[in-house]
Amino acid sequence: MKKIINTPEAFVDEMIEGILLAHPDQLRTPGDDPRVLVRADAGAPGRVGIVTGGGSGHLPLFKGYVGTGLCSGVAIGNVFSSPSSQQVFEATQAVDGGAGVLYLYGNYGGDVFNFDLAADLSELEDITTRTVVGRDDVASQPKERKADRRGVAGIFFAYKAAGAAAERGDDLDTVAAIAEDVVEHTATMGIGLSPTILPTTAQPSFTLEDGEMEIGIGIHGEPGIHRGMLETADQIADRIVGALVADLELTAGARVAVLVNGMGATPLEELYVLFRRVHQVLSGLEVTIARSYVGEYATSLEMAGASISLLALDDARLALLAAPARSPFFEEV
Amino acid sequence: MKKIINTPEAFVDEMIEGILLAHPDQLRTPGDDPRVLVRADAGAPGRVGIVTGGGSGHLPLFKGYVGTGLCSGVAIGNVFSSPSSQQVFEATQAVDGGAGVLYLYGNYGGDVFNFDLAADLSELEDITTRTVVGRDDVASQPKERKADRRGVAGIFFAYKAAGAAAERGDDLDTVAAIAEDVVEHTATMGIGLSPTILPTTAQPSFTLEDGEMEIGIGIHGEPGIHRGMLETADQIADRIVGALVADLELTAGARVAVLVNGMGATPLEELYVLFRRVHQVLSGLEVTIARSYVGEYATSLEMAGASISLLALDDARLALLAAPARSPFFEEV
Amino acid sequence: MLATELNESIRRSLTELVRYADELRDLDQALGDGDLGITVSLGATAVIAALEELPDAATPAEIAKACAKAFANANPSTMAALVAGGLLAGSKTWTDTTEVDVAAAARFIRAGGANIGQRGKTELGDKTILDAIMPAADALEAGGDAVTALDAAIAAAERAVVETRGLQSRRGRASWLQERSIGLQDPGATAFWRYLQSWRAANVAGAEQLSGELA
Amino acid sequence: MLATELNESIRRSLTELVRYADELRDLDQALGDGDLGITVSLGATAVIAALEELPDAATPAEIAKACAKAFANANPSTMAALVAGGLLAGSKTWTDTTEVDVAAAARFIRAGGANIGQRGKTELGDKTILDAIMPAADALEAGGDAVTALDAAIAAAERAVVETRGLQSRRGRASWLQERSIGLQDPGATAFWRYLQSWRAANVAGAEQLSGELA
Ligand SMILES: Nc1ncnc2c1ncn2[C@@H]1O[C@H](COP(=O)(O)OP(=O)(O)O)[C@@H](O)[C@H]1O
Ligand SMILES: Nc1ncnc2c1ncn2[C@@H]1O[C@H](COP(=O)(O)OP(=O)(O)O)[C@@H](O)[C@H]1O
Ligand SMILES: [Mg+2]
Ligand SMILES: [Mg+2]
Ligand SMILES: [Mg+2]
Ligand SMILES: [Mg+2]
Repeated sequence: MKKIINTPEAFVDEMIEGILLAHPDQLRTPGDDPRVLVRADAGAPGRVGIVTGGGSGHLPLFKGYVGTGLCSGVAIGNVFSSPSSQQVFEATQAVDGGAGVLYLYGNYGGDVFNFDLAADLSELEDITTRTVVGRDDVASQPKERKADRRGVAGIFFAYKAAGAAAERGDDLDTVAAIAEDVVEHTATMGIGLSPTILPTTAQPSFTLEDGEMEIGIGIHGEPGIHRGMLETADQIADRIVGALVADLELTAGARVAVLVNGMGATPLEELYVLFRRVHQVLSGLEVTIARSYVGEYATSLEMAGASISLLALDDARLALLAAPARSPFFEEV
Repeated sequence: MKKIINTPEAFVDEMIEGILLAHPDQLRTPGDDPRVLVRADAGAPGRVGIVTGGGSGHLPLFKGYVGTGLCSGVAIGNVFSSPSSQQVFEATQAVDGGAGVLYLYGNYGGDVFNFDLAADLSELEDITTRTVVGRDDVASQPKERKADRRGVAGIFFAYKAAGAAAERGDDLDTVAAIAEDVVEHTATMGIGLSPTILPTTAQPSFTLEDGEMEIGIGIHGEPGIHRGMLETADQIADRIVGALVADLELTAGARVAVLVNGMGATPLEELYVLFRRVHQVLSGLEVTIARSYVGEYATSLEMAGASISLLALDDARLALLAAPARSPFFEEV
Repeated sequence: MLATELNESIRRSLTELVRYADELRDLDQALGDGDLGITVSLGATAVIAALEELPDAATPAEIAKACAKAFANANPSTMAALVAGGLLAGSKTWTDTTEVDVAAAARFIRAGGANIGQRGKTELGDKTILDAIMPAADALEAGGDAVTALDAAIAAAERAVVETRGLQSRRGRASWLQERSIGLQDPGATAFWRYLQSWRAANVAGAEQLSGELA
Repeated sequence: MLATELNESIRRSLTELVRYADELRDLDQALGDGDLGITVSLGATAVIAALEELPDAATPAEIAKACAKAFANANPSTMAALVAGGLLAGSKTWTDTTEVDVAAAARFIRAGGANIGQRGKTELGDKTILDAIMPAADALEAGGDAVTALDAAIAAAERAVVETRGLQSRRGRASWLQERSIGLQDPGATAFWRYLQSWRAANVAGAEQLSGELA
């Protein structure tokens, strides 16, 4: 296990310490628990708060999307583990400006149960919460069981849209409806080429033979639909875009936002080779790409692999996506 | 060799095609050669042009730093290979607005010879050029042979400062002097944990045993000063910051910009664990960090490793570093 | 059993439970991410500390709530959240309870299990902790003296745990393994069974020897 | 030799040179990045194509310039840039040359080598192409009839190439290997020597047999 760390136990807290030292003007810890971070101006009166959270090891997910026009706060778990309900609750208290708080995070059991508990705690303190979970991974469940899908990189679109809505002063129900609408219109599928080594166990998250890839992999290395021989970039893009277009029922004339996401070790160059083909395929279907994002948006430590997300756009979603945003990890001007 | 590509031969051109498709509003090819990219408004009359270039495989270096407040154009070589003099010359013609062109790139033989040839070609066309080469890798040569050092991630500071100077209308000699001044005050050192596989040869760029690291590694996997057992993040940071502080002769009261750069496969989390210690060590020396950059700025495909760069600051350098900049890969607001 | 005795009994049983941490870690390593050992050992330590802080006047319901809060935060995870939620739901059945008997225990466990099932969107046979909780609740509801009822609950839970081996995991991280989960024993169900055993070993006279064998 | 014959001779010798591409690739793989085989084969093809386009009226200097331009762009690299620069410098010594004889060739190669040394900040013994060029220029400057002078140049270059094995690389990518470069033969110097041999094989009557042996 070759990692640039001190001890597996200190890894998460030292990482957070580094983030706070690097970006003191943009992020702060509202209380004593270093696992809770909020944007510098969190709690602005009248503005809907957005709290996200989840396990560590996915940077820039989740902490990276706390900022202007994005989320207001985050609760941070151990590597690939949920934060506690108490941490989510602390974040909730810190970001609430009287207009209520949206919980927006990925659909994983541990996270769901802890956010739900936090919602109960918040209710006791008269803070209204709504919950929307990212569930964009088409490989994790068939369309009939859409509600049970895992949340992966496509949650970025929901952060961006809901964050823009909160920033312009929409009320909680509207912000939640926007997040839900974006989640509903987002589909993602990924492939994995090599595993992650968990710092605490020093075990690979999965195993693959030389020359194999896992199609439909999740961001913790969860198995997908199909394990097969590594294909070319074009074949991979064709396969994934085909699945996403079918899932979203895109037809000629549709507009989409595209996110080609690197899982950690895959070079940015390869993501652009993928994007090239995504563009070709969508053009062939007369689907217009209105916004493109290429880079690392949701990683799995040093896993090699990539995912492609599509968000079907209407004018409202497009405007929210294009709104300005700023965090230490993401900037839209 | 697990790569998301089509063929090794098509890799670079398809990657460039992807970049142009993703960012058509910010970048364009001025002529027929896809290996030459310039910013959308390149050649603005009276503005000094800045041309960079080098081998592929280092994204966001070099193409990522073409934009507002950064470089004006780039000539792109094969993976880890120089662009041609003709390509550099084409970029030069496209970005020249009558105020001359600065060549700003890393100190590698192939690049130097091709840029020098391009300077000769430009002279024949009455385009004035100046050349400043990044040479910040303290591990590549001792201080007595500073002029022979390799250029690595620290060239980012020179792009940022020279780009800001060109943007505000400084003349060629001033822009060149600023670039030279920044290069002179920049020092970098890196460590490598795992090699890159070159797409064309399918060979690893170097070999390391389990549990070993290469201290002072270059961005093509060039050997450094010392090969030893992997250390903790704090030991690595102590070692590197110690070398950089000595090289730049920083003393209490100094101000610096810090860049903690990932070489490709190393998770962002680990870079922040490093940054934490860099901050501690510099604080202990009473050196102030005025600007922090943490992320992937100069990579080596999927190499695991990281580098730390310091730029000693004065008011002028700090102001240029803080100036706004925008490219598809880097934003400073 | 009165509140102060309940407090002590829980603490004693949790001291016993941590002996199973490695077993739970290994089971969770095979089916999940291996953190259940830590969840249980940190959780037990946190609950013991919280209970030591409670005043003697604390009611059974207050004791259960203190357990919930401490367990939820010790090592956040699926089990931490579900068990904490279950404890809170159980505590609501004790609002007027001053003395905990078999019937009160049955009420508590039934309500806790129902809450877990609801929150976890889980049914019996999904290969989760629920599969051990519900048969134990059934056994306790059948009544009898405390030791007999407890032994029946332990036996029912053990049977259920063994049966999880044949099931496919339908919830949580283990469900990602799909068919590959068959043959492996559910860690959460095991944890519940081990807790009942720990209670007996720590609190029932004559059970020390049994407990010794597990070391 | 007049310009048209020069044009043809260069093309013939380059066709011959590509036979050495694998050898050069392997040498550069050991000391550098392995692209020298491609540089030479793509470069040769590009130069041949450029020379075929030239009008018969092209002067020797114009021919050399066309070679420089084509070689520089075929596969950008250290050798591509240095050799192109050397060819341009050589062409300047031919401004008034209409017929290329041994003296003209010597002039050309000396100027080309000097340019490479200057641009590459290289001295003899740095284990580069310069180590083969300069002894060949010496041999040509010693004069004699064309074939004798060429053979002397080939012999001198070969000796220099063998000697590079004992040297440590001080320039370019190979210098990164430091002491580990000792024992390996410099690819750039080898390329120059192989080019002289190719010229002889392709253009000197009776040399076909020699050339055959290399296949
Ligand atoms: N949806 C669910 N409902 C009830 N129990 C569940 C559910 N999901 C998981 N579990 C239980 O949780 C146990 C794993 O707990 P834990 O290790 O804390 O999970 P994780 O590490 O994935 O957060 C499983 O063995 C199972 O008994
Ligand atoms: N500074 C220099 N001056 C002269 N020749 C050089 C210099 N650096 C390298 N060379 C020559 O170039 C050869 C390698 O050429 P090439 O493979 O094109 O380099 P690269 O692949 O590193 O760009 C070396 O064998 C050496 O002969
Ligand atoms: Mg990465
Ligand atoms: Mg990367
Ligand atoms: Mg677990
Ligand atoms: Mg080479």
